Amino acid sequence: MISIRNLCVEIGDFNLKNANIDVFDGEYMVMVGPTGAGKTVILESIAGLCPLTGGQVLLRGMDVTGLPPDKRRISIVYQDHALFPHLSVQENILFGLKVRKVEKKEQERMLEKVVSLLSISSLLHRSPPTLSGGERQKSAMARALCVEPDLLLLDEPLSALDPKGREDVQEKLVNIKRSLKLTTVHVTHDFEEAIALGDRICVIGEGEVKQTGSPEEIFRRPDSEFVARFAMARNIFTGVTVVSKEGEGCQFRTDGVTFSAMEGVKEANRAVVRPEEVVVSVNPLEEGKMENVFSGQISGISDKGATLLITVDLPPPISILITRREFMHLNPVMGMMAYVGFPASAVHLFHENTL
Amino acid sequence: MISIRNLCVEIGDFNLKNANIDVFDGEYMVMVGPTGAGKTVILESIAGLCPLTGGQVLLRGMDVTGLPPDKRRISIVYQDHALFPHLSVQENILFGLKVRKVEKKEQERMLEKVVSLLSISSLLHRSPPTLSGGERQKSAMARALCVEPDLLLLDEPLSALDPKGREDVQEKLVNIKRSLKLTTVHVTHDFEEAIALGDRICVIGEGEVKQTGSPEEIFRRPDSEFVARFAMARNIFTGVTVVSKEGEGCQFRTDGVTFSAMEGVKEANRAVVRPEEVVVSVNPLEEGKMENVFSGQISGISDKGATLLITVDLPPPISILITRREFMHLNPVMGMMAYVGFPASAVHLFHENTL
Amino acid sequence: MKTLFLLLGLVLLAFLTVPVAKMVLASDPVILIETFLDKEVLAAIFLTLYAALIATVIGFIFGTPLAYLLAKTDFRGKRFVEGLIDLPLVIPHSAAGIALLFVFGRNYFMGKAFGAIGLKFLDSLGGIVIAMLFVSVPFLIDSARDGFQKVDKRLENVARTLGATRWQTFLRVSFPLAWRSIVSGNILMWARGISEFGAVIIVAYHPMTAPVLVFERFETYGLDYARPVAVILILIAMTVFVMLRLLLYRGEDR
Amino acid sequence: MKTLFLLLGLVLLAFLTVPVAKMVLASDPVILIETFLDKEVLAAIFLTLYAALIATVIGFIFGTPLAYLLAKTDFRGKRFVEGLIDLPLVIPHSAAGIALLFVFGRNYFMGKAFGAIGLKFLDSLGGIVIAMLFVSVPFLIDSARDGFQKVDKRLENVARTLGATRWQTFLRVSFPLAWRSIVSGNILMWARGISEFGAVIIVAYHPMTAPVLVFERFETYGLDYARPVAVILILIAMTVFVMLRLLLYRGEDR
Repeated sequence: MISIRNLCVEIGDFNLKNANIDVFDGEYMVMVGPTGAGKTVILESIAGLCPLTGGQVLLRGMDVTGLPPDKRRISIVYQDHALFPHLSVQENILFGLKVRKVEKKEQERMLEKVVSLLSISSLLHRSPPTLSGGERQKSAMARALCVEPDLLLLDEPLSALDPKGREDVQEKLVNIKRSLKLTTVHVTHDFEEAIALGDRICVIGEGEVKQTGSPEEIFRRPDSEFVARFAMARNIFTGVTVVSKEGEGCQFRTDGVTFSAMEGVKEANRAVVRPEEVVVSVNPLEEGKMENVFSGQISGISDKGATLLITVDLPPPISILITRREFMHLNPVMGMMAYVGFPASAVHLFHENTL
Repeated sequence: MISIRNLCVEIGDFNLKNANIDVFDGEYMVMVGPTGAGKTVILESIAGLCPLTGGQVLLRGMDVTGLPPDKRRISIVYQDHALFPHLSVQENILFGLKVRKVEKKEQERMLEKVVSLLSISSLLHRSPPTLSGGERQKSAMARALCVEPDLLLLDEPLSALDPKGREDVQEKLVNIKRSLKLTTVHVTHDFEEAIALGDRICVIGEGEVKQTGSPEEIFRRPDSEFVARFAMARNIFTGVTVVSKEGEGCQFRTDGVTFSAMEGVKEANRAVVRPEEVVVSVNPLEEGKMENVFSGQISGISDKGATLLITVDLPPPISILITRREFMHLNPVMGMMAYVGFPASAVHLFHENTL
Repeated sequence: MKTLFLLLGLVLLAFLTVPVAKMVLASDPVILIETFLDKEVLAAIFLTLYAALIATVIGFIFGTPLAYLLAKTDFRGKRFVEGLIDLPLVIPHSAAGIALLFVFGRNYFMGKAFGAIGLKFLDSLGGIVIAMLFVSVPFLIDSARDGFQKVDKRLENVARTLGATRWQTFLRVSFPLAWRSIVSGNILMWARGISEFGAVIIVAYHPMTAPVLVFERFETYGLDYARPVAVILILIAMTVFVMLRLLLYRGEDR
Repeated sequence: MKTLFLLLGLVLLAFLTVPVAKMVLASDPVILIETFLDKEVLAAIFLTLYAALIATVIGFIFGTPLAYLLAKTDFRGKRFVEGLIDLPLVIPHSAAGIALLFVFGRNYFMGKAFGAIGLKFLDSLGGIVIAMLFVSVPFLIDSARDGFQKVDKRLENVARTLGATRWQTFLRVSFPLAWRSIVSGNILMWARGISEFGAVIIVAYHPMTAPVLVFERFETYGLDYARPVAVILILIAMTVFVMLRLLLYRGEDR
């Protein structure tokens, strides 16, 4: 397990305060946050490449904070341009074994292993500047794996690639995850990527760790507005919680309407309803099937191609994500009356500190 | 109207051949293509900022190919960093009027107009390096509009912005589009952005114009594999067309299954079915409602957060886009039997040149 | 590794600074002031500063446009031209002085032409200026070129589309944005001009510039008489250089 | 605008090249060959090339580590150190020669120390080398520093995480990637060393280097006798410089 304890880093404008992150053995952790949130700096701190202003990094219980990067057995793969341009792909991959003076036979064995894992045997004698983005990324991954690290750090491994390269590299990442069970920390600004790959997700923003949990947790049970917005949970309502008498379930009152929720959260002042969990119809919805049924005027239709967002004013506006198939069936028009419904389980409450 | 006729540009590796594009007066044209497709070069050619190896640019019927950029009345807004750093925002906005020696009163009138249109009155006395990305972009747009151009060129105006800035700037773009009815060419690599903003879309790729048409056309009736892939129409089948006897409707045969389509295309050898137009169910679908009904095994489930992609092997694999709401209702499991259906109108045929 | 590198680096730094520092610090202030007030020394220093200033102004007028063209346009043989500009860095300055005399000397070509309008170069202010210009203008051109290169092409493009002519774009965008590098190039050129010796001594032994005076005193009276003049010259050159550099760097985070 | 700029630029280019070209082209090949075979000239040229080479080697050994530290580490007073390195560019070379004598002269400090082991600097090869080193090592340091700065920090980071020590990272990544700039700096330093005149003439009038010989012939016999030596010196310096530069730029698109 790798543990980051009270990590503090200050570099120029960037300032990270008291970050605590645990990554379990064999886990694939995706750290996600907006561009400029300092994700690369966190990776470099873990690898020992940038000076800490405070905190510790523990690798399998051992404090490695004072160790130089070459003694940590932590490999890093940068977003782009990180292959040695003066060496061939094969020399790049063997770099780590050569500087560690591993014997020739062992070098060959490891080379063969990573090359077949990443299917890059045809690239070995090419020079990095002649490679495509995806080929470069795979070569850099091979180089990182060749030294058999205890921890693999991936810095936006898919962001600089075109769709084709991205698909290919993503597939290789899944391969590695399945076959090596290597502890991995992958940082990205792309929430979809995090959902698709992460065993767990850690959201970074505004210089701190905002929330850590399973994709499901982050996605459906954000505990701050920042995470909710980042996870594209468009419908965030401000209001007050009224615990119902029976003790099970509770009510959330906002802007003239009241939602039924499953579980109460102490002093919750925000409710989130994900736009893809809401049903919209031009005909009245069957009561009883869903706890929350409202009607209102359609005040917005935004086309995203495969999907569309419909906004209905309850009066508080609520966005509903529908596919084009549903859209064509529904055929909504601006200003038209529409009925929306969602179960109590779709309402997630949390408490946001507002000063 | 602006017409680009047989435009050829060669700069370094980049090579654009015989591009023909027409943009009508007051139209908002979005030019979309992968990164590196040379979209910026096309804009610079239109503005007269880069030498052509062939072709003409016609502005309202007049050949402007030989005119220097300062005589064309074409404004360009670059993706980022294009404000003059040594001038305040106000000086930036007035730059064009000052060099044209427009009188002070007129300068003030125009300044007020663009400032209120973009709501940037609070920024006027700030220095560009202190602005956020969105503020910079709005200031650059104000500067471009202040000279009342005949044509506005926007180079990836939203790509460098964080989600908040992007929403703000996109709203301003819609404002400009509505209130000024200015002929605009907007280039982007983001297909969703193109769909959301474009009156028409022009797809650029592999050094040529691939297809031009309404968003609906590009999205649902691509005429090449390149455009189909770029529009994320995941299901592209290779096969042969068999025109049915009655003359209305036709059949497309691929890999053991036959699709019914609405309209035949001569020698069509590709069929596209958009993943969001397919219905998937674990129960047999009602026959007669849809022309194409199949069943097969679920061979893939890919989580994208708000939406998921389900792959069913017909035998040829077909992907279906569903929302999380539908997913929870369906509850599919890998290897399970599933039924898929889509109307004949969802099958689009085209002819792909294969050499 | 750092220790070894630091050690090697410090030895070199010491080699570069100790002689100068020792000479300056070991000088008797009274003798320095006396030397400074010596009419011959004062005249030489004034002449040096003045001639270098003229050379720099000429270099600025002719060199800035060349720097702009090298930074912003592409043409066949550009690298060749860049090589030509670095020529004075490579040519021995005494040989450069000979070459200049061969064109600007009384009996040659330009010398005759300018002689007809009363301007002579051999042993005159004019000669000092051309010698200084020849050896120090590459510093100005290189620095200004770097400055123009750093100006984003897109800023100039935007200015053009907004209606600015080439001239307006140069005056309102390129030049102001490259200003720092241009000033820095001017300072460096001036400082190099002040310190020029080899080409100047050939073209104009008289009137005597300060570096030539140092040499003359050394040759005629020996080290101890040359030293105070050398110290004063070094102090002046360094003060000007450091002051202007600080002024320029202030507020810039590099 | 372009026309005016081109005109101004061409005037300056002509000023820089015509004197040199005219002198070279107007020389009688027979006299050139005769001069070249003159024992005194040949010895001076050989001495110049040799001394500049030694200075460059010393500069490489001590200057490369300093360049690396300046490029890759941050410390208080870094800008001050950078200023110190540019000192020799600003100080008049005749004054620099005096300063060097003041430390390395027979009766001074280092002069005495080295004298004890039989190494003397005044009027000797050793003196020529330190004079050349002093005035030309900034060129090497500046160029090597730029080269190291261009090496992506992340490449060095990756090397470290793969298990390379600081030394290995320097030898296998930073140095090979900065190689071009370092070689280029060495060439420039060598060329500057060959052409040095002001500092050398003070520290070591004898044995005579080629630039000093040009001056001496000019002073003693006049322009016509100095010219062939100057031409030969210019030709040698330029040939070496151009050849090595072409070699270096080949295959690089800048």
